[in-house]
Amino acid sequence: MTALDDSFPITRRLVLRGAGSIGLAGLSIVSFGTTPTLAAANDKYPEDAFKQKDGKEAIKLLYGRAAEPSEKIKLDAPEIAENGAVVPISVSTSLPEVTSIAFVVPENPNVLAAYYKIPEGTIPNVANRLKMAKTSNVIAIVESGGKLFSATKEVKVTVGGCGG
Amino acid sequence: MRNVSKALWSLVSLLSIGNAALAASSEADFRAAYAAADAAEHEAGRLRNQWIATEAALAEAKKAADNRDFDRAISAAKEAEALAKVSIFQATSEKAAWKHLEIH
Amino acid sequence: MASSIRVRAITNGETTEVQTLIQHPMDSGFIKDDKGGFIPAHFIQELTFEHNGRPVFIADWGTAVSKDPYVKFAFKGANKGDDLKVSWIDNKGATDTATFKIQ
Amino acid sequence: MRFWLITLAVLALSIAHRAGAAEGIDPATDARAFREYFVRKFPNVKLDDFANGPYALNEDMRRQWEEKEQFPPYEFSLETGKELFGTPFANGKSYADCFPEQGIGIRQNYPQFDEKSGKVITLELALNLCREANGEKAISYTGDDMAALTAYMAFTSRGKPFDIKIPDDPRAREAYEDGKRYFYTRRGQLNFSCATCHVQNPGERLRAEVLAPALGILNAMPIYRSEWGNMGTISRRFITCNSQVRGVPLEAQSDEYRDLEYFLSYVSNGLPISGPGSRP
Repeated sequence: MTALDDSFPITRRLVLRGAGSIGLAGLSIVSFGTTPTLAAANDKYPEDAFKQKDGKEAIKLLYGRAAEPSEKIKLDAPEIAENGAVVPISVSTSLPEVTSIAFVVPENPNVLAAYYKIPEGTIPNVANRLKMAKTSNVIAIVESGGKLFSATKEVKVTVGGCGG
Repeated sequence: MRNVSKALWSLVSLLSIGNAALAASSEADFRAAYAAADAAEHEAGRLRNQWIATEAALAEAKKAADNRDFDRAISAAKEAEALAKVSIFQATSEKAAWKHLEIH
Repeated sequence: MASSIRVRAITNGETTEVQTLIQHPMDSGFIKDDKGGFIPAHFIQELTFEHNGRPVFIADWGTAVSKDPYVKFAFKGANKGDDLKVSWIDNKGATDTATFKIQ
Repeated sequence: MRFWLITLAVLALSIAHRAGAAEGIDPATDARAFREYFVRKFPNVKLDDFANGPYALNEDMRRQWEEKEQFPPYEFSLETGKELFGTPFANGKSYADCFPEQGIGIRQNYPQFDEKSGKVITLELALNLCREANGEKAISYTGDDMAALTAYMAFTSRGKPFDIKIPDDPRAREAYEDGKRYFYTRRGQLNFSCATCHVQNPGERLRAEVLAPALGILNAMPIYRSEWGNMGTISRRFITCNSQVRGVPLEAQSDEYRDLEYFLSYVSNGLPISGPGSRP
């Protein structure tokens, strides 16, 4: 398994976060297995990755390696989510041979939000609506030609109030 | 929002001065305090302007009384009365004051 | 019972754009109910789209996908009138399947 | 803090203030002034666009909304509404029999002033009156079925301008005036009126949310709120508004809420029905 690349800023941030989130993980109501499985390699639902509290671990469980930022990924997300319950987020990319696209929200209780397998003939362009517990980066991970690339955007999330 | 509550609390405590009874309070004292609060809240209801906080304080008073903690029950009832009185004041003054906000 | 799946699949001759909305609570397990207990997690885990028996899109979802989830994608090689089969399974084992005509 | 202090001062000062004898009630002039206020406040917003609430005022939110409108989350409720609307009662009649035009494309005419009862009849109320007239139990004004029914009826009226009539009847003018008074009256522990949020501060963020302008605010009803995770009626929205300013809400379809709906709908006359809507 390839080691995570510490020069990748998101990864580094997630590593730091990981140390701080141990307490939170301990409190969480779901337990998760620790055996890393390369979920992306087979067709099974990547259960362990979806239970991860740490972005680095989730990506590692999914792919077994880290991603590097790419300008060929266009991540579209609002600056301020009108409501954290429904945040429209989409990604498109000009990268070749895309086989999967994933969305990671490091500040969510479970950091991996969605993982899309892109068979040949399907265009690497996905739009979905995600929940965000609080202000966080959103990371799109694109698997292209066997390599991992990412794009990151911060989305501000504030609490609800007298509005509408 | 916290500041708003703080300002309101000082107003409420102004209106509820005198509730710091030193001796342990009796059930009769509670009944009197609760009846006064209930009457004020009833009036606020007639004016269609009850406050959630008043209802909560009334419920707290009742609960404390059920637990025979009359000190707490009386203090909650006094607080409810004070809140109800502010809401009555609000409703009464707004009978004329609403016009200031109107678009002309 | 009406299907939980709504699909709009429209082709321009070359690519087919697929939009899907599914009726599902997508409970995360992190939200408390009125009584203060946690509402158990209940969410779709896998959503599959098949065109002529071939998977064209597979969504693996966690608890962070919004209630009544929506997803949009596009693929090549379909014709007007072709079938698009959509099915999902959630973490409690419930499933639903529906077939739609590409327009 | 400053706001509250000013508020207290206003409260204190206003004891001394007494409005003169009831001036003539002139809804048409009111409505013109109401509209002009918002048009002047938001010169770049097209008049009809006020029916889209906060999305008319904030570009980032508008993009999120437009994305959601591609396949709106209220789609399921809308279908339920259509189904409920078309399902006959036990006596074989249906909602369509209670309304002009079989109930299709008429939402913009509600609320109406009913000269017989001397009261305002909202669409929600009319639906329950219809049920009761046909031997069915009334349904909850804040529940999903009422939201779905009104969503369907609004949908069939999309684009039709609000056309609320105030007949030449002193009781109708009074109902309108009472609604107006309710709208501007400060209430609840926060000492907010409806106007505090929706006249003085539309477009501003109150905590998370961009406040909708009062002009056109009911055109989008009922609304699917992300905060609720489902569709809610006008009754439900009024009730939550009152709770949000820490007041005890009135009963759904109380005289006050009916009059409030009458006032708010009347001053939005001419703006298109855009409901069902979606809001944060």
